[in-house]
Amino acid sequence: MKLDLLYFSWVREAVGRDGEIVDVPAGVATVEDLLALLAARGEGYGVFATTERLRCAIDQTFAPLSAAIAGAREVAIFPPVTGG
Amino acid sequence: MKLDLLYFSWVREAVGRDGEIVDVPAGVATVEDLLALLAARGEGYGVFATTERLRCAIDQTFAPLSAAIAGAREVAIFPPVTGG
Amino acid sequence: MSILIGVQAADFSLATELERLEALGGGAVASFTGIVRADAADTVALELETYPAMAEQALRAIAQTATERWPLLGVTMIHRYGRLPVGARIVLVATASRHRGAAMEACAFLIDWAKTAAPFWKKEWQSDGAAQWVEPRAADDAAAAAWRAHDPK
Amino acid sequence: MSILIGVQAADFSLATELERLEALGGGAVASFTGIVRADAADTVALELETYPAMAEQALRAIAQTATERWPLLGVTMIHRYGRLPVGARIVLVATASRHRGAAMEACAFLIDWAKTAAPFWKKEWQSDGAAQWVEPRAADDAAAAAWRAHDPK
Repeated sequence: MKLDLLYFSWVREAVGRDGEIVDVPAGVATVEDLLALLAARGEGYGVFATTERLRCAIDQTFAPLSAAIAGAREVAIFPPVTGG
Repeated sequence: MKLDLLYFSWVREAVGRDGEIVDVPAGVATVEDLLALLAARGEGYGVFATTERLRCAIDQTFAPLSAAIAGAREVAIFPPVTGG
Repeated sequence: MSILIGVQAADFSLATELERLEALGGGAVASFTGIVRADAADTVALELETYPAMAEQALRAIAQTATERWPLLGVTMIHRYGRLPVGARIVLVATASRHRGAAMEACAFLIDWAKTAAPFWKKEWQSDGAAQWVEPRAADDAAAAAWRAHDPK
Repeated sequence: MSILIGVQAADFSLATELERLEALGGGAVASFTGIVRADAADTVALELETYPAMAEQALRAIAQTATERWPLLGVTMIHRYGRLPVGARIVLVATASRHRGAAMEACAFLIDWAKTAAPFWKKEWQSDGAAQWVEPRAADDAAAAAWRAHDPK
């Protein structure tokens, strides 16, 4: 499954890019699974191991990290929001 | 004692004037006493008998009708305020 | 502390008034504007009567009370008088603070108290030329009274 | 119900936005403006990052929730992004209602929720060129959570 990933704030800075397309392997069912996959790449991707500091949106709707990604087109990973 | 009286809203309309100077006789100690004095004039002044619907200010500060008028220069009589 | 009080027949500029508060550096500006509303179908205007010698100091005392209860950098209260057609502004209360909660709470306090502790009276004019004085609302008294018992953050 | 949502780099006009709400005939317009504040002595600007595809619908969902909880005639939410110097406006939330309490409460709700449920991130720039991302505040989470338990009038 192809998935658009988007990164914001210090997640974007740590990775060094604002997003990418990933081919999600079988067995990666939730955003948490995806984060583990990304963290395993090492270097800047180590930021994805800090899951307690991360939030996500699936297809532009906030979701818990435990949410399933089946059928999703776009998953955004970011820190807690600080706007307003 | 000379006192400036001011009337507002339907008190002013009932009396037919926006104020007057009264010579307060001895024995008139409070705003309530004053209202009784005015009500006794009859006609439009009958409005001063509706004391539960009246409020007052002494020298431009809200006061209860039971407040003493000794030393006052200006007493305003009006209904409860409805601004804002 | 910057307190600006206005008792005037003329309209005011929201941009001017709010920008003055924004410039105080607080980061949070809250405002409330009251406008003449057509309550009954045939209301065409409100007439606002005031006690000119008292009105400004009464509004200033309310503003002062707000500054003692909340950490404010600025308070603006402008109350108009005279005949105001449906849609016209009657009153503006606005605050500046470093804290959004303080700015908004103080704003609510200011308008609740302005309704019960400032010498203004409203008369409703109808299209047929009839008019009646607006009766005080128990809900307004209750709103003002609630602040007396309220412990601000 | 009139809902206006803006996610934009450009500044906005308080007069334009508030007059639009005033014109809805409700009699009560409340607003809150958030401005870049020099928190540390050497903060010179905030940089606001957003998730463009999501931001407008997130703000619209917040506005929609407000209209379900309070009797509102109009809601405006405008949130800026990009580099904003000290003193610049960041966000405006404003409401129109027939009831002043509804207008003001909904306004407080909108800004509390915008701080926790809209995809914006703040970075603080200092005069020496250093910058750090603003950490979320527990108080903001608590303010938003309080509305979930809150029973509006």
